[in-house]
Amino acid sequence: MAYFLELLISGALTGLMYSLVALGFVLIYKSAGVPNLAQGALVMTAGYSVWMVMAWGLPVWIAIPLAAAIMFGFGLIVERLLLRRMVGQPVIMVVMLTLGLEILLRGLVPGILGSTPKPIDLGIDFAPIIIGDVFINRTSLYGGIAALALVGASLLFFRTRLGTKLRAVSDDHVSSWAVGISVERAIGISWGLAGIAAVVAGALWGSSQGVDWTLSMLLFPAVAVVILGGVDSIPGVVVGGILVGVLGTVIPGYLDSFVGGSTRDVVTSLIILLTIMVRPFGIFGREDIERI
Amino acid sequence: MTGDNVLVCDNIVRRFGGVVALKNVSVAVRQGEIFGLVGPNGSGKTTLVNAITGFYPPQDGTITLDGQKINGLKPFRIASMGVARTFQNVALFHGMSVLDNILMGRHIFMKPNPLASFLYPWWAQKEEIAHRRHVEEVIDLLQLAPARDEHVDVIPLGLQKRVELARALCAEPKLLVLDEPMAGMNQEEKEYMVRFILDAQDALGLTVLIIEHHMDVVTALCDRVLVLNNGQEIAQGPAREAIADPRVVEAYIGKPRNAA
Amino acid sequence: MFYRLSGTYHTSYAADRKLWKIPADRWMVILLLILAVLAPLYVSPLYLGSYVLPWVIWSAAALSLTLLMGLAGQLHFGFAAVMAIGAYASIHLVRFGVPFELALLLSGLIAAAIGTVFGGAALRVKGLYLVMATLAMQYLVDWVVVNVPAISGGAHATLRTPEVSFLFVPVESLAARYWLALGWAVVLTVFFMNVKRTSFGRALVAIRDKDFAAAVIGVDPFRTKLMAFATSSFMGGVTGAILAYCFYRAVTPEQFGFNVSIQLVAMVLVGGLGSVIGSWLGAGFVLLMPIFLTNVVSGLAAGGWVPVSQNFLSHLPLMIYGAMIIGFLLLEPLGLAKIYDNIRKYFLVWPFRHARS
Amino acid sequence: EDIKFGLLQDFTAVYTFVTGQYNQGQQDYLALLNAEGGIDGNTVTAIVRDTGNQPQRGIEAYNRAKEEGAILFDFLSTPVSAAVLDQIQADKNILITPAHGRGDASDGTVFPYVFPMMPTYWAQAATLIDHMKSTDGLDGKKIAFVHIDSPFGREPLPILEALAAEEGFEYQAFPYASPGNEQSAAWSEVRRYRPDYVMIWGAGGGQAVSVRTAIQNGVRPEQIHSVIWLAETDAANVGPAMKGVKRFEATASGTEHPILQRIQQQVIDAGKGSGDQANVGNSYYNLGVATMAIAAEAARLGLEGGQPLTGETLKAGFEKIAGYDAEGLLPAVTYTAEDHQGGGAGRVSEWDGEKWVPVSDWTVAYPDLIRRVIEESATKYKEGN
Amino acid sequence: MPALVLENVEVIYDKVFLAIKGVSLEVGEGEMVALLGSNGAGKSTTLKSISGLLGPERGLVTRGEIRFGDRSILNLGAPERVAGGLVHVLEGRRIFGHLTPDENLVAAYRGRSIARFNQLREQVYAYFPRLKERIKSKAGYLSGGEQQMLAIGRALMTEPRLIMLDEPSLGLSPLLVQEIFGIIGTINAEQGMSVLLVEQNAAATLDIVSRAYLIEQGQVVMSGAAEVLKSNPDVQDFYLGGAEHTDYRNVKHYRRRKRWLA
Ligand SMILES: Nc1ncnc2c1ncn2[C@@H]1O[C@H](COP(=O)(O)OP(=O)(O)OP(=O)(O)O)[C@@H](O)[C@H]1O
Ligand SMILES: Nc1ncnc2c1ncn2[C@@H]1O[C@H](COP(=O)(O)OP(=O)(O)OP(=O)(O)O)[C@@H](O)[C@H]1O
Ligand SMILES: [Mg+2]
Ligand SMILES: [Mg+2]
Repeated sequence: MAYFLELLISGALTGLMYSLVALGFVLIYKSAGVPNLAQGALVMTAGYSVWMVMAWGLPVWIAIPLAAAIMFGFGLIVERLLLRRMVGQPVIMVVMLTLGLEILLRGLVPGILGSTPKPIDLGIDFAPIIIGDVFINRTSLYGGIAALALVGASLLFFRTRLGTKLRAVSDDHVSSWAVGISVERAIGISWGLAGIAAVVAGALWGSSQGVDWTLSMLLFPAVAVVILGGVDSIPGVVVGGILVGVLGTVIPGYLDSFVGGSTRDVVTSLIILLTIMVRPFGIFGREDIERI
Repeated sequence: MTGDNVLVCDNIVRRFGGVVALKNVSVAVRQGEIFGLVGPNGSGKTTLVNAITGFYPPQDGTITLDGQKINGLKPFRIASMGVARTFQNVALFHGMSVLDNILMGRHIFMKPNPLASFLYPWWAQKEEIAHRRHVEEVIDLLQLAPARDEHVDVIPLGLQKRVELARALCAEPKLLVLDEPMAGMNQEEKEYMVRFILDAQDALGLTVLIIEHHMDVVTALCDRVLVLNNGQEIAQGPAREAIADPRVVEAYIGKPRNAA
Repeated sequence: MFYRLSGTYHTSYAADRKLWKIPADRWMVILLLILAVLAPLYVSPLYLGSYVLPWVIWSAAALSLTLLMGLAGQLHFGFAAVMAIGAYASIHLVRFGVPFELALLLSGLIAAAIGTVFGGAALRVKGLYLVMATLAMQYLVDWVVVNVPAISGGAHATLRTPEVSFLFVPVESLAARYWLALGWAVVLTVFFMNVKRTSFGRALVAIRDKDFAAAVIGVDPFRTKLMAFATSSFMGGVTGAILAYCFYRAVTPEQFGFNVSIQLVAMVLVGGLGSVIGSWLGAGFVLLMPIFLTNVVSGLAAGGWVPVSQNFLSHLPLMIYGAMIIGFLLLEPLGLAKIYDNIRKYFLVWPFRHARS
Repeated sequence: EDIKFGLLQDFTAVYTFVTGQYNQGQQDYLALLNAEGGIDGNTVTAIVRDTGNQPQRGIEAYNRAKEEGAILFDFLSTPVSAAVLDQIQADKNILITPAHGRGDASDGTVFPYVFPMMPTYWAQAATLIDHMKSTDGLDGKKIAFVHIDSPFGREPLPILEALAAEEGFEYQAFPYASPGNEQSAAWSEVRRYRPDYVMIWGAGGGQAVSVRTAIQNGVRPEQIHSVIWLAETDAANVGPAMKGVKRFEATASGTEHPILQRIQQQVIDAGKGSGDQANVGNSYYNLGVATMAIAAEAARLGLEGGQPLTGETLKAGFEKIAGYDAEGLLPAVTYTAEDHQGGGAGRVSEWDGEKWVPVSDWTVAYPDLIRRVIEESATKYKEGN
Repeated sequence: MPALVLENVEVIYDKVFLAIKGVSLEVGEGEMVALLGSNGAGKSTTLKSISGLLGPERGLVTRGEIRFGDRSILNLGAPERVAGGLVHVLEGRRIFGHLTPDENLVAAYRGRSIARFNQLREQVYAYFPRLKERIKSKAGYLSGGEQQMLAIGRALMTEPRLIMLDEPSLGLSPLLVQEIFGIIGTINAEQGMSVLLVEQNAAATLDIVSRAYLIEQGQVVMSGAAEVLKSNPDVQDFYLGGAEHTDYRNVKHYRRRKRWLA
């Protein structure tokens, strides 16, 4: 029972850690209407920038906001240099652009800053929190809390007028322009925000596995989260994250020793397939409006 | 001109969530007639047509085509039973040329399969060419020849609507359903379009169900009309009479602003 | 100007349906084909074996995928898994004693069957969701291959291709392997062009463009999409087998991993969706560009031209490659095929600047 | 005359955690060699290229380097090595697969041109087991084997299986999904298994996660024994908690060995180093140095067969190496026509918070068992796979 | 002083396709002007060149000059033109389907003052009381007429000095067409807003505008006061349906060519 509880809790927390990555994806989708395949690379870049800033000797509580500022600026730059020209183009082209960006970043950042894993020390205690026979990993716990906080903040943000404008942009670029919304700025802001979310994700994941390009592979679990929760749903990030994390931990926790292999990715894949078959738009996702 | 009923809708009900888009609508369209469907925006005209063509199967009521019950069938089944339609918001295949779009109308007569495309034997070629002949006839009928090789998304809306009509005609339907074929056209183009519909009806012996907001066209073209409002019938009968009904005038036509 | 549309009028429907309506195009295709067939005679083994051969095979793969992505509009991010199924199936079949020719066919059918099951599962959805469903397929197939030693070839997960001959010619020498691959790629190319001009291809495009409008003229969306998945997976499966026998000759799971799927998608997109010429150009670009850049960069480094670290140098091709993809999209979003088309159009209407004015 | 080695490695994908330092060590050693006059007057040039761990690019890079005259190749990538294996043998060129690639390639009768050069994963596992035995005995003990779920991760299983019977211990395997950045489920299970020893078998970032999660689950650092892929970068990553963790090593680390001293003087101080100075003396750097030292020795002996050096004479040179220890950097290695592993000696070292300190001598653990496994597997390969 | 001036504007799509050539027109301050023409004549293209929305369609103004007020706007981006007081109601409505009508209005409001926003919103709801009833549902599910109202209302939220409407009566019932034309007239009269109206419904349009331009195949072929145009026999034939009621069943199959004597 304690084993089950432990798997449940650590699964939920791990899932929330994935949510951190997923959140950036949703932010961009919800406000620019683009599935951002470079979100993983953004997390990697953020991880590197946290490491870089800390390597200057700055303490964590300055380093993270500073890295957040860098990444926000980076988001703005991406918009200015690249996405600005793509307004009104078919989504698949923009997706492809994000793929190109992912490749570029994966070359550029480790190329300049080095490709051996870099440490980030957030000063999180190693000793787990122990309740009964249940061990809880502190990094994941803080990650989970950070995820919930960021999700809450994002929810509030989309209530504001700026948030509404961003949602309008995701609906229709051209008509947003026609009523004077600066699509460019909206996209810039959404990338900037995704960059900030990436900093939190990059710092926490980087502190546990080291910062190198493999951080960008977090995209896949994150996208699974997003599919389950709904691509444009912020609460979906939490629910989807917890589900992916819990199922991907609890089931392998019982199954792996029988199968003799890790079944986590199998479980995740099956979750995705089932979601898509049963509820194509995820738990909270919006359905496409198609008037015939 | 009148004969048996081609299409009979009996007590159709269709809801979307809380909205009842059609409330017990009944209608019978006779062989060879042009039947108009009018009513204010959002009154359920397109929904009725969608119910007939299988997109939004009615939750209650029955639809029969030539005596066969068709509600519950998938759109492509209904299509192959002889119902063709056009859409309110032009629904052409924008990745294709005009010609290919119209050729698509012959789909129900072809049996596309990868193996045949792969080997592409001479009889398949002959078949393609035979269909092409038919298509060219329709192109001639609708005077689309100059635009034949254009990409559909660069030709003007009026032409697009005509292409859509051509695509529907190529299926040699028993019942042709037109959803606002003349929206966005000027006088001249409207006249052409009416002419085309009449010509097609003459040439192919069609039964037509048409939704239209241009009253002059409706009165000139339709034998009978059904007027819907809020998903309910408010008048039905010969065009001029139904449109003169005070309820229809109040809900739909409005008083002429300046009688001049 | 020899390369002109003017003066070429069609007097019969059959003529209008020709694949290459302009004589100059026809001649060019024939010339290219002859050059391609004779390549082993004048291309050095290095270039034939490590550039031309993989290019031909990956073009076939890109053609298979673009049938699904370009014509039918169904995104597929797990196509490498489809190819893996074909590759592994063909090897095990041959080991089982099935003649190679038949094994190729069967491996295609097996890939088609499995590919269609996953495609079918995903048919209710489009776009990103389909991407994820096919990605799940990639993971599942990967997992099975890695975790079932009987499939992957024992503890080292390496499976060597047995010696085979195709129509009594041993698939052994580089030239023989090249011709087999070229033959398959040409077959696929012709097939693809036939599909594009027949009702099957039109139905696929119709489903892609407006599924409801396709339904209303009698296209069964479900069946058509399934057929698209089946056809494309068949093509991909056989291509996977060809890749195994003609190029790698020893298969490992990494050869069909997730990043390979992504590369395939990039080939299709960079080339231009649904285009034959685009598949060839896109495959060449995505496959050869990083290699080319690596060689250029290391050449420069060897000459002492770039005084930077080894780490930076080795990442440079990745950066340039990413930047080039981005550059293409910014300058010509419709892919290499569109660039080709623009150039061609320019000559077609030369000396005029605009098509209608 | 110019001897060319193709160091066509993965700088950008899966092996980035090691390639940079490893390749730097290789290049620096070659620079030293050339600065000291080369091999009998022949200089050795490295052809360095990135393969991105893609078999396709590996094949191209191989063909190109072959064209340029390279006779020895090091891909430092299991899939690339596997993809070129057959061709390289057909071309009679040398493939070295130090610390990666297939273990059965140690059988020189089946793989005449492949040199694993150093202890295979099987030998590594055996050495670790042997060390556990030497510290506190193995009878009735429980070993948790936590590994990445891939062929590489599963490689030691037959050794564990065989030794468990022989030594009377119990073991259980705990796989985690690749790439290993998240392993909590596996370690929750490990904790409940209450192992006496833990063996971790992964690479890259996953190793730091393993150590971290192990410690978080109450495993003491001293209990943790790692495959060769655990180095200074991982220690920096995990932090002070890593003190006490043990790993297998095939070469010494640190800068106090004569070769490294000379590299420092003649290469680094002369400004001819190929990378960040701070890496000199790191485990992976020294591993790279050792591979090139052995290869150079082989080339020297091979040249006794006359100029120019070819794959075949180089192979002969390798097989003449006997008792070479690179001035103490290595255990003495001896290659024969049958044994391309070079004996399989290794040792265990421990992280003391600053550096790796050896805690055992160079030993060859369970040589008969290892040889048996190698031959069995090689026979299977010969029979068609 | 004219609010909007186009001089010799030429637009090319896709670098090759010449859509309009040398279009010149003027809209005076507070004036209501119509742009008529058959399908594909280039009306929408003209409007897009004014509002700066050609980019996404790969179109480009290659020649000519567009001035709004006293400055050239050719180099401005679309949002800046809106900020300058120019708004374009696109053909085919294109409201934000996933937003509610109210959010559509919020998204279009550019200023900061909440009071002003509420005032504008009330004004829109006063013009279009129907919208208020559907305030909660997603705009994508509104009926065609309601969406058109929302599109116009949304444009009004930007406080324009000139509003351009592209086929506002498209697909609307006769009653709604009257209503919308009435409201356009009211807006023009009450707020002194200039209006540039593209319409197919020439009869109704020429009733409310003061001047009109006739555009065919990318060129302005006729212009003048509404009355003058109305009495032109060609305009009557091709746009107004000859006399008031055409006998559709007996229209000629082939017609004489248009011959514009602009
Ligand atoms: N897919 C749908 N989901 C929810 N509601 C819908 C859907 N389709 C139509 N409706 C609702 O059903 C009602 C009838 O719509 P319908 O499109 O049939 O009107 P219409 O008579 O065709 O109007 P118009 O003349 O504007 O085309 C409207 O209130 C509309 O909002
Ligand atoms: N994106 C585009 N690419 C290429 N050609 C285009 C594009 N958009 C429009 N055209 C062409 O430009 C010409 C003018 O089109 P425009 O949309 O301005 O006409 P319109 O007068 O508004 O017609 P409608 O009444 O159909 O709305 C047409 O011939 C059309 O085919
Ligand atoms: Mg309708
Ligand atoms: Mg228009």
